[in-house]
Amino acid sequence: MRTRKPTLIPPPIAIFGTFAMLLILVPFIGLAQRTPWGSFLSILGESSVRSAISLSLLVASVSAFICLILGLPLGWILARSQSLWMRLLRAIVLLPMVLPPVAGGTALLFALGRRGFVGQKLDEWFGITLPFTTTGAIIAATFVSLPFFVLAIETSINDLNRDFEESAMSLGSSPTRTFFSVTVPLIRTGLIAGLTLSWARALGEFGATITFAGDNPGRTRTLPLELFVALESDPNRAVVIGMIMIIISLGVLITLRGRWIGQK
Amino acid sequence: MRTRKPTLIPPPIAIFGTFAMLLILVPFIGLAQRTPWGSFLSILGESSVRSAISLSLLVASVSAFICLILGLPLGWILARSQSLWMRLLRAIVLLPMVLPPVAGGTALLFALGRRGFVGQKLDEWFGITLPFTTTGAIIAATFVSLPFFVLAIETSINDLNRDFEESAMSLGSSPTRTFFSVTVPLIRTGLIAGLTLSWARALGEFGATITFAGDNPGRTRTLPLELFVALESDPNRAVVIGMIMIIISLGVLITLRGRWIGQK
Amino acid sequence: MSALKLDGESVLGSTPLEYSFQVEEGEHLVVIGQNGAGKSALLRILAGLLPLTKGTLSIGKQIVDSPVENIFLPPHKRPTVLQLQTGAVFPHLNVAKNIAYPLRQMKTESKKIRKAVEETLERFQLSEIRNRLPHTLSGGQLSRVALARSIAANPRILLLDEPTSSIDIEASSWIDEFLKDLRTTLILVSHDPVEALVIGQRILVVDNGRIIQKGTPADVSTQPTNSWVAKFLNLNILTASASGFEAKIDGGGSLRLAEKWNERVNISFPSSAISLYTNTPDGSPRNVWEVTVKTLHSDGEIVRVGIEGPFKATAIITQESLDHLDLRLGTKCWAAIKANEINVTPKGSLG
Amino acid sequence: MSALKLDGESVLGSTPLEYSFQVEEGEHLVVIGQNGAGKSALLRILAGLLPLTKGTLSIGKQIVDSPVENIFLPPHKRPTVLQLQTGAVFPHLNVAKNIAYPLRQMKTESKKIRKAVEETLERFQLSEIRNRLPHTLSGGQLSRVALARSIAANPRILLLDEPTSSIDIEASSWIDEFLKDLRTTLILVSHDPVEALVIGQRILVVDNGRIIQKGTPADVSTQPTNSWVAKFLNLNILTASASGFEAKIDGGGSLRLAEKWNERVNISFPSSAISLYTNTPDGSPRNVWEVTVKTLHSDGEIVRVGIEGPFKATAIITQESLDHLDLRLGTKCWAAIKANEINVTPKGSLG
Amino acid sequence: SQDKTDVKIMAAASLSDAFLEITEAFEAQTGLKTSLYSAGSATLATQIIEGANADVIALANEQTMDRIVVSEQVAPEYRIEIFASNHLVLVTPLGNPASILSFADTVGKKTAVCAPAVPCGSLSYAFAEQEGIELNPASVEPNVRSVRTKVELGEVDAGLIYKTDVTAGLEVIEIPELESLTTMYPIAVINGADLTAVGFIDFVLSEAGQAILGRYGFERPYEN
Ligand SMILES: Nc1ncnc2c1ncn2[C@@H]1O[C@H](COP(=O)(O)OP(=O)(O)OP(=O)(O)O)[C@@H](O)[C@H]1O
Ligand SMILES: Nc1ncnc2c1ncn2[C@@H]1O[C@H](COP(=O)(O)OP(=O)(O)OP(=O)(O)O)[C@@H](O)[C@H]1O
Ligand SMILES: [Mg+2]
Ligand SMILES: [Mg+2]
Repeated sequence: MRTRKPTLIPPPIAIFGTFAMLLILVPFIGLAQRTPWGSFLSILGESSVRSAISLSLLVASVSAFICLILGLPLGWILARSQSLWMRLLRAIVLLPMVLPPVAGGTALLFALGRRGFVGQKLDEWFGITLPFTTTGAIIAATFVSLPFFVLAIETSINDLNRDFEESAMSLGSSPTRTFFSVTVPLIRTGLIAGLTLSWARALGEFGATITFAGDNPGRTRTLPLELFVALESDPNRAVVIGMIMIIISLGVLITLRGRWIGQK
Repeated sequence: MRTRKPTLIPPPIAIFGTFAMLLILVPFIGLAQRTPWGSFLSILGESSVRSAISLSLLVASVSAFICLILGLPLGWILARSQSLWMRLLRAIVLLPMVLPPVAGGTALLFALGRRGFVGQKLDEWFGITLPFTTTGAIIAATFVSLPFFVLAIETSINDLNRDFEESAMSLGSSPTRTFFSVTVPLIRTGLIAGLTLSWARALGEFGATITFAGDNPGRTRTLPLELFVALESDPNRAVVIGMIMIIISLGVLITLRGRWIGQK
Repeated sequence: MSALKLDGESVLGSTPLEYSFQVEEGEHLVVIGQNGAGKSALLRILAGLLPLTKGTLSIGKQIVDSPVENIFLPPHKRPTVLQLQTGAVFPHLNVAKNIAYPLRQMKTESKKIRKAVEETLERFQLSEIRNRLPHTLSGGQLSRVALARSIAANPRILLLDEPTSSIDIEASSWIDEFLKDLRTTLILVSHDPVEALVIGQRILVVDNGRIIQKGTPADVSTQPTNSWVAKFLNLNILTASASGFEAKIDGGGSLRLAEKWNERVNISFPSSAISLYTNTPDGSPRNVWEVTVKTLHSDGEIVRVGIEGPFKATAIITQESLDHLDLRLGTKCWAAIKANEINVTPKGSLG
Repeated sequence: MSALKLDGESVLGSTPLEYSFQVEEGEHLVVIGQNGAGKSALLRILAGLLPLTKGTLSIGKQIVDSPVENIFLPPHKRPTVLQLQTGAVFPHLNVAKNIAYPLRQMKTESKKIRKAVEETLERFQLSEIRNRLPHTLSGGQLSRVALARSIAANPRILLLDEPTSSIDIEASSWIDEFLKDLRTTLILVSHDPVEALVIGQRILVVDNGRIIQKGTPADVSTQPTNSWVAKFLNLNILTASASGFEAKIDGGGSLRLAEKWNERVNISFPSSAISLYTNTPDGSPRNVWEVTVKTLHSDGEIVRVGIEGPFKATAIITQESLDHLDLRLGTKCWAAIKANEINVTPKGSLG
Repeated sequence: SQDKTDVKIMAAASLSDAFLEITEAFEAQTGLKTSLYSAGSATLATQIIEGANADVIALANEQTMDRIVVSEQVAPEYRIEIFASNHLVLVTPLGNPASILSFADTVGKKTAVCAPAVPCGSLSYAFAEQEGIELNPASVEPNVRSVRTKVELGEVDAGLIYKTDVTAGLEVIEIPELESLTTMYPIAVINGADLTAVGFIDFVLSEAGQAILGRYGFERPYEN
């Protein structure tokens, strides 16, 4: 907005806000303290870790992209449709968050596994099986991160002043064009928040992935799975992998979100 | 807003939106199909399940409330502060999402456990140990769900028209009063979304809880822990517990969110 | 055939709305009325943002809204463009892109779009701020962008909701001129009497969700339904060709102006600015002409006198003056008006 | 001592701003200027929403903004209330609660708050919609709520940014009256000449982020710096006690009115409505009085004549008339104005 | 599916390191290509029951294998082999801060054990009953790993974990009675697998395979 004196943070807000920040920060300080930094570079250099990093980035990014394509329309419908059914749908959308990921992965197997009521048909008709493939890992990650994205979009659209869309339509823009040329740009902040949330959630996804997509180096073994395996055998290695995840996501989030928000 | 013809959903939006809905819905249909409904009531009647239900609701609700108290100020600070450090803090806030919950739980132990650099002091000075207590479970749940809440708030505040706050201040309202009397009511939609997300996330929390707070019936054994143990030993029982979680959360979400949104 | 015909009902919250009127092709209709009367609601109905609950709305030959027949043409398919009272300039597009927006929707060639945008920017004095985003504009600048965008859209029927309310007087006076000369069918909501009379070929008075009066400015101003309307309309408007200090009124007669003009002009002056005399007056009023009293409408203490000489006009005088001058229907007398009382605006040219 | 004194600079985007002026306790200052001139920016500086980059702003004895001294009093601690151009009525509070908002901030007793809110609702004709939420209000109703809220706040210095721009003429005319009589120090931005002259005890003309003229309406209107200002100010304003058709002007003289009044009134008429005669005229103008020419300012084709009789006024006539009447400084002549040209509004009473 | 591996092996997470080495040795010896999937035993079982396309499955307990058998996913023409065994040990954090020298010392101290529903838990509870001690753990964990984490970090004073899960961050308290309570690691061929799968099982049971398992702390089955 306009130039102004830097906002002064009122004391109560500063105190509680700092406390919140500490709650988040302190565990990571704990993690950093316990990190055997000496072995950091050698673990980072391992080819299995390298491949897990690139697989993780791929899965998280593709999954965030799918969230965008599928979640944007769904968020719009949930925000705009006034039918009573929407209340139920709105609650259902959140279910993948409520169920622990391992259980979510099991549900995915029940539906999309080779014996699942949808997976069966996929296999019969198209010869597609999803478990144990990168596609499966992406589906698992998308399943758990879609709710965040949809809710972020729904919220932003709910808060939108309808004047702009009404004007656009009166100026001759069809509902679809209005959606892309007015609604989407105006909910930009919410969209970025949704993308960030779903990307971050997908990056950290473990339970549903291991259950639905299994653990296969190079295809489904993302960093969280690598971390899990390490937890079983070599906790120090696990800590290093955790630090790697943290550093990567900090890097990505600072660069991209900083840029997006900065452009505003 | 104003009365109008029910919004027509443009076809491409309807198609993609339906697809998104299916991606979320289908696994739950799979789950429902496999549920041994015959044993549903008997499992629901078990005292351990009952106590897990009430503990889960307690932990999720208290944790959502803490998110509100801590996350609201933090979201405000992140949205309003223009310092360069904010870019880093904004990324850090998301870290609990990025790290798989088990790793997050380990980090919590490193910091707040009996030997953790903060936990040690808590133990020495106040005789407080957090692991194996309900407080510990609440902390674990809050740790993993705070990012959603903070991001929802930050986004809403970013989108807020500053005219209202500026007017409030010019009308004699201090920054703190303005925050509570103008900012908070105006970001109501985002606030509710944030509460919903963090409540749902806390309800489904498993990894960080088991790692940090352990599994102690009546104190830390929430539904996801009950479900996980069942998954290891008796999958049918696990499916029933999953259904219980789904039904409870649908009930809560439909009732509360429906009411909140309806009031608008 | 009328350009637009509405005879229907709707409701806004708990306010019932009921309108019945029509607009001819190319006609300029001005909607006036108190705050909350239902002016904006009327435009929303026409644009398709507020559906009818009863009755019919047709645009040209086409029925566009009729609940009985289950017809409802959505806003983007109607040949109307509604400029909302808030302007609704898109916050994510700069000034030039806002203006280009409606043209983009019509699949106009990009070259033509560029040209049209350029012209519009020029016309509305927005060239300097063409690349600025809306949040960096002043209130009046925003209003100009909104209006420029509506004009650039060039629809068959233009619906404007108080477009000049925060525009400065100089700009709003040429904008009014511009709108007056627009050949598009225009429905304009206004709180400004001068604007209403300059632009309005017909006036629609709305109150309480209903139309309480409709007619030409002359009709409405000589027989206003209530004091609010009477107060609103207190102007005479003429068109003329000016050369030097003289303006030749279309249809006959001429008036002396305070400044030199050499073009087609619009002339306006308050009805109350006309003085009536029984003998030729001598003084600063430069314009004196002979008239016959054609109508007399008394409203308690003031009287609206319809006078006809080389051209028609309405004079407002007190009952006392009327008695003193002993005016009756058919009385011949002198009308006078000072050159400075005459407001002149060029016709056709802008800025 | 002045109520407010500003001598400083700031910047909005790339527009440099520089203002220097002061306002006396209880004075009413009207800020006029073209769109984008920097009127809103000026109010934002005064309210503390836009800090100075140079110079000093003091309110009463207190320096409230001075970058050199590193003083900056935040908005809520200043005895000012700024009504933004957008109104900014809180969307989550109903009409009554919006109006109560500033009173709540002052820890007024809730009984007193209730009473003040009740009065304000009544005065601004908002009682019927007191429980409605802003999104169910019309544009003009919103403006009324915004103004009602600012008035209820009752600050030491009231800053209003085009408060009546979407309010209907009847309401805006009594609102102007109300503001005129307000004893609070008032700084008002307006595009409406009548409003500016009714309310403004002094006029500040802003252009391009600077003050290009300041002075009393009389000063500014007799010697406008440019044609924009000249066009803007074309009114005489007087106060009087009316009884029946006669208004006794404060300070001497009287004018005949078109309607009966029996109270203290404000009287306004366009400068161009005054006709000057060398001999007593006979006709519908009910008001004729003898005057002496005191000032003469020619602006090409029109002349502003400062006349003094029982009261002072400005007449605008053409150069041609001037030559014809052979007016010079000191010439005695007759001034005439029709009763209908005189705009009368009651002083003090409302609605 | 169209992947080119000859043997797809699923192994419980606790076996993953040992099996990685075994598969490498197997590939070296036979020239066949293998791929290894690991997850918790229960997860693997669910995956198999839901039709996962695997040839061999090696689990950390027999109960879970029973689920697969019940679902008729195991090739009936081949026996389910027990290829390794494991037993519990009592561990304390480094330095043994609670000075625990015997199982009886854990009474009144903070302990962590596996939940009775999972194999390591049923062993723990069976042992406690055998010793006549009532377990009153601070936490009943769903798996060995989380018991270990709690002991390592000193959240509890002692815990019962598998011998193979002991790390350098723990102290082991020698309790001979524990060695008799073992858990068995079964391996089986899944329906539809070809003979190479049997070959892999044979390799695991061979001297070379057993040597690798031994290096990771697993004991040979029925050794005692
Ligand atoms: N955030 C900003 N960034 C850049 N320029 C700005 C910004 N805000 C306002 N301006 C410019 O500053 C100048 C003064 O703006 P201001 O709002 O004070 O105008 P104004 O006199 O109130 O005009 P109006 O009558 O249209 O309301 C304008 O030219 C405007 O475009
Ligand atoms: N959503 C709504 N719910 C209830 N009442 C509404 C709603 N929107 C508008 N109204 C009411 O409908 C009436 C007509 O509103 P409208 O906006 O058409 O007024 P208007 O004539 O444009 O007034 P203005 O001159 O103030 O803009 C008003 O009384 C208003 O309060
Ligand atoms: Mg309106
Ligand atoms: Mg302004």
